[in-house]
Amino acid sequence: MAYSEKVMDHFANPRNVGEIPDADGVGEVGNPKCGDIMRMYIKVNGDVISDVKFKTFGCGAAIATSSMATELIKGKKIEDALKLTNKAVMEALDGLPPVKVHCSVLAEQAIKAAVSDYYKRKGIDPLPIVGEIPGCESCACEV
Amino acid sequence: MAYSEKVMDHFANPRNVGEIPDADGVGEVGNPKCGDIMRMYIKVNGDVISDVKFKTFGCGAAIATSSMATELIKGKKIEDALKLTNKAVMEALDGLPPVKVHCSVLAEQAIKAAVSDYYKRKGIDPLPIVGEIPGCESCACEV
Amino acid sequence: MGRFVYADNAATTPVSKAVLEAMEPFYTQYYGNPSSLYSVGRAAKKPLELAREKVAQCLGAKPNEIYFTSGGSEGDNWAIKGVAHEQSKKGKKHIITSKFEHHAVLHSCEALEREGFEVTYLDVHENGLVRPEELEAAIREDTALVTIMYANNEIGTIQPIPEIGAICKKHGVIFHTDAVQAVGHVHINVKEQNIDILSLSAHKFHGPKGIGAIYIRSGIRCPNLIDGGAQERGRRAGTENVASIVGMSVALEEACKNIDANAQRLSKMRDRLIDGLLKIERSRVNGDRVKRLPGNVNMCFEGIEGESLLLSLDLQGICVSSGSACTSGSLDPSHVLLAIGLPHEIAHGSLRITLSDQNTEEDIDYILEVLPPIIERLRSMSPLWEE
Amino acid sequence: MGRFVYADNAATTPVSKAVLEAMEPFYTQYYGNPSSLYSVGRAAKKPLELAREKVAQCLGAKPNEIYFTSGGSEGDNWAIKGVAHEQSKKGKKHIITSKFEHHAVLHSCEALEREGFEVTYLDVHENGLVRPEELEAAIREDTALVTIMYANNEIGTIQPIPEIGAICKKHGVIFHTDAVQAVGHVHINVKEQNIDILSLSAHKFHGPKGIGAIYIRSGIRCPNLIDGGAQERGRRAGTENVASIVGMSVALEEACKNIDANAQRLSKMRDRLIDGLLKIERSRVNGDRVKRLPGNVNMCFEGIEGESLLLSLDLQGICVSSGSACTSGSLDPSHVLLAIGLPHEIAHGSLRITLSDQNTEEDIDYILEVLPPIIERLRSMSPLWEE
Ligand SMILES: Cc1ncc(COP(=O)(O)O)c(C=O)c1O
Ligand SMILES: Cc1ncc(COP(=O)(O)O)c(C=O)c1O
Ligand code: FES
Ligand code: FES
Repeated sequence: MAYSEKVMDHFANPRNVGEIPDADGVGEVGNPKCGDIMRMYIKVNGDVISDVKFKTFGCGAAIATSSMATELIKGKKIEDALKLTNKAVMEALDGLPPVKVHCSVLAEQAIKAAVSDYYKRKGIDPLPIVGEIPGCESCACEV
Repeated sequence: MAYSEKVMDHFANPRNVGEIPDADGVGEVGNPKCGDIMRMYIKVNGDVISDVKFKTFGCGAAIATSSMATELIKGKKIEDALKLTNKAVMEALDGLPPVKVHCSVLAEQAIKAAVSDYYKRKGIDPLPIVGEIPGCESCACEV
Repeated sequence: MGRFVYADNAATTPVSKAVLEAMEPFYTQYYGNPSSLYSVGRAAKKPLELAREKVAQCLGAKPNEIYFTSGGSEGDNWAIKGVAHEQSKKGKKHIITSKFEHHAVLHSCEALEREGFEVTYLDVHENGLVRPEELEAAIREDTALVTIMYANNEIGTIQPIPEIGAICKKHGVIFHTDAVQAVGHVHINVKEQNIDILSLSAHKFHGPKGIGAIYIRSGIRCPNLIDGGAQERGRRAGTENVASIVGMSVALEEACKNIDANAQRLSKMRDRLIDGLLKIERSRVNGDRVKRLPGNVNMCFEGIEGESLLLSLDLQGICVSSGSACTSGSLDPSHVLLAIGLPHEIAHGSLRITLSDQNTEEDIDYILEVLPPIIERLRSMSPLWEE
Repeated sequence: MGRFVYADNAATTPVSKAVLEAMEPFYTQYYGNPSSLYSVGRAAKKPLELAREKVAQCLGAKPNEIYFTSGGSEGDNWAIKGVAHEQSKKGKKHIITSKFEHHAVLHSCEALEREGFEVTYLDVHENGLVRPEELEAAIREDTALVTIMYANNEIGTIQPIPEIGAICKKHGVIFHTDAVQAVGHVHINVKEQNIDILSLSAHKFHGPKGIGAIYIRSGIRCPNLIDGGAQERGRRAGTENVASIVGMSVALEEACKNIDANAQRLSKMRDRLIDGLLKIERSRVNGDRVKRLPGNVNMCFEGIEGESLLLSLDLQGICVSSGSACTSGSLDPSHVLLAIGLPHEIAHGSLRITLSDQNTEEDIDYILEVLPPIIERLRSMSPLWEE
């Protein structure tokens, strides 16, 4: 198992780390038991994600995928952000070791969770827009 | 498994190799199937073994023990020659590897067989003097 | 990057110069097959038997009780599966081990469970120590084998081996110990400590990888794991890895010669490191602080995850581990830390620093300088950390 | 003593300079555990995977079908015992092998017989070759495994592997071959030849001792022999012997690169040696003269015993063997020579000369000069020899 240079760069110098105290949506996925938690904060301006920040407890890949995912959706329309797949995150990072694929899934889900929260706060049912966000059961690990 | 210098010396320069055409006694022990045959020729003068020669088909230890055994009995009285044990042959050779102990047994037996033959030719029953000479069944090898 | 500090000596160690020099002639000069009768064969056979004597001496065993293996895993598999299969002929199909053995032991036990053996996994409690009285209570009529590691590879706790040996002897049960982490680091005497079978691996004491040995008390039946040629008195087939065997024996001799001096020096360094790191808030030491290997530091820092910690340290030139090397790549937290009762989220944040005689006080200074700010930074990024 | 000629390359080979140089950095520089994430660990992991690719390429396999072992014996045990145990779950408890396999195969089969498996030992006839039609006839509904060596280690005969592979494929039986003597010496392609499992050992082609590899076709179930850590994708536990693995891959690459040139040169030397020695009266070649390894000479000389022959040659600086290295110390004549129908007394008088690319025409001259008088001398001392 070895990380790409891109992964190491995003791990060593993660972009968009932190909190947004007055966030419009906050999503948290993962489980401390499996050793990964991502929390994402978004600020929405119209239909655009004007700012995004994250806090992650997890391995190098978890931190790097969080960082890359925030980069990829920052300034994007919500509908485009929702199209971001874990595959796109992985590709942007020049790949991940097989055991670490789930981290990129987590990043994808964290964004969706934050957007869901945003809609909920606005009184809109997120389900038809964002879809189901699978829990930890989607990964192989036994919690 | 390694041979002592003495063994290698007696293997490389065996003493008393050959035949005695007019031998007074000839004994052969061993079995081609197990890879060792010793044939010993003795010349007897009074009660003394005045000459001895051997021919051996066998491993390095078989040749060396044949050589050493002939050295040890040459010029000895028959009764002393019969007292020669395989242990004495081994000791004179500074030891043998465990799997090669049977070769020294063979040398002891070859002498006894030659002496038996000598008595038989003289019309004397060798059994009370020389004793039983065990055959190949005394060694571990399956023939 | 300033300094380079290798402090993962429980994972593996560099081969020392003396060891490498001892090995080299066997590749190109005395390359003969030690079973061969001619000169270059004999030239390989003698050092092989000398190496066996050295290893035996370091363990208090007889040379003919030592068999060379390809490492600790092979030794553990051979001992456990071999004894179990042999004893099962007498209807004994129960094995006692502990919850935090190395996977070479645990997975061997699991393989036997699939064959119908029953395994008792002893608790190791909060301090990471098996309790002899609990072991004794677990022994049954049909117990075939007790296998308890000498020292744990993650938290370094040293088990009460002489007590366990005495109990096994009293009950007539065969006792195997995986001493991979202990050999060369603590005093071992298989006779005095009533050990029947012991496995060791060279690369944990500056020997090469891929070579080890097993001590099997004479008279103990333990059928072969690897059948074939007549090497190792017919009990372990395969052309002998003479170079590595000689290397191992030189490394072990060196380690045993300096065992007390090394232990004293390392445990001082270890304690200074632990005390220094304990100043970090919400940190803890894992495993008994006294009954532990001289070079072992194992700590947890709440709110952070181990891999990101070790990657951060690597970026600063420090090589350490989180969990054990052979399970990295796994997502599960260390079974060792769970066994001593840590909750999952804390077990994920563990760090193992293992020192060898090649480490210096300056290495400790450097770790103590570099580690706290890394933890602070990772905690600042962690959603689990709220000050 | 004039010359020194090492001509027992089937027993083992010297490690080449290039191989040793490739190994050294992994002892003192890239010594990290390849499972470790930090720099010195990664520095060991990459060459490990590169070595796997090289080995795979030489066999026509995929890298993820290669697992590193401690040598040929381990590979044979793993393949045979593993497949047998797996297949027995489906009630298949019959194994087909030949009468003259290496002991690593034969003794593995015998261990299985003691567990209740049934083994058919195919005849190898006077020329030392298994007959495909006899193999096919031996296959039954409950055949779990066919294991036939690629080339014999004593008499060097090369078995009809592609034919055997095709038959096994047709009948859906798993086919293992012990290719320890063949790899690096003859062209092997596991896919084209329908080989499911193949074991090899590095020290037969100028690699180090104590390291080998096994190819297991993806999809073939072969449970672990050595359980434990997650190395080798969970199928062979133990910290990887990186130095030796890299050494093996370099040696194999070298051997395969020169395979045709070496084969051509060696078989010419071999034939000259055989023809020269056949001039000795009552001598014979053992095994097919055409379907044999390029460097293998195996002959019997009536009236003399093998060990005294090889000791005499050793005194003249020539290293050769009688029987195989791993059975020396045994008093029984070679099971291989008995299998091709030689009577015991002749089988005792065998001589194996095995050449490698490091041998020269001068070596052949020297053997041809030295050997005949030795035979004459031994015969003159032999009670079995009457002219
Ligand atoms: C045909 C054959 N199989 C297996 C082996 C065993 O290999 P190793 O000694 O590397 O275990 C050998 C040689 O020793 C051999 O010649
Ligand atoms: C306690 C323990 N047992 C067994 C092993 C396995 O040893 P090896 O990797 O040499 O097979 C290790 C280390 O890897 C260990 O630490
Ligand atoms: S959230 Fe990390 S594996 Fe389940
Ligand atoms: S005569 Fe040699 S072993 Fe029987």
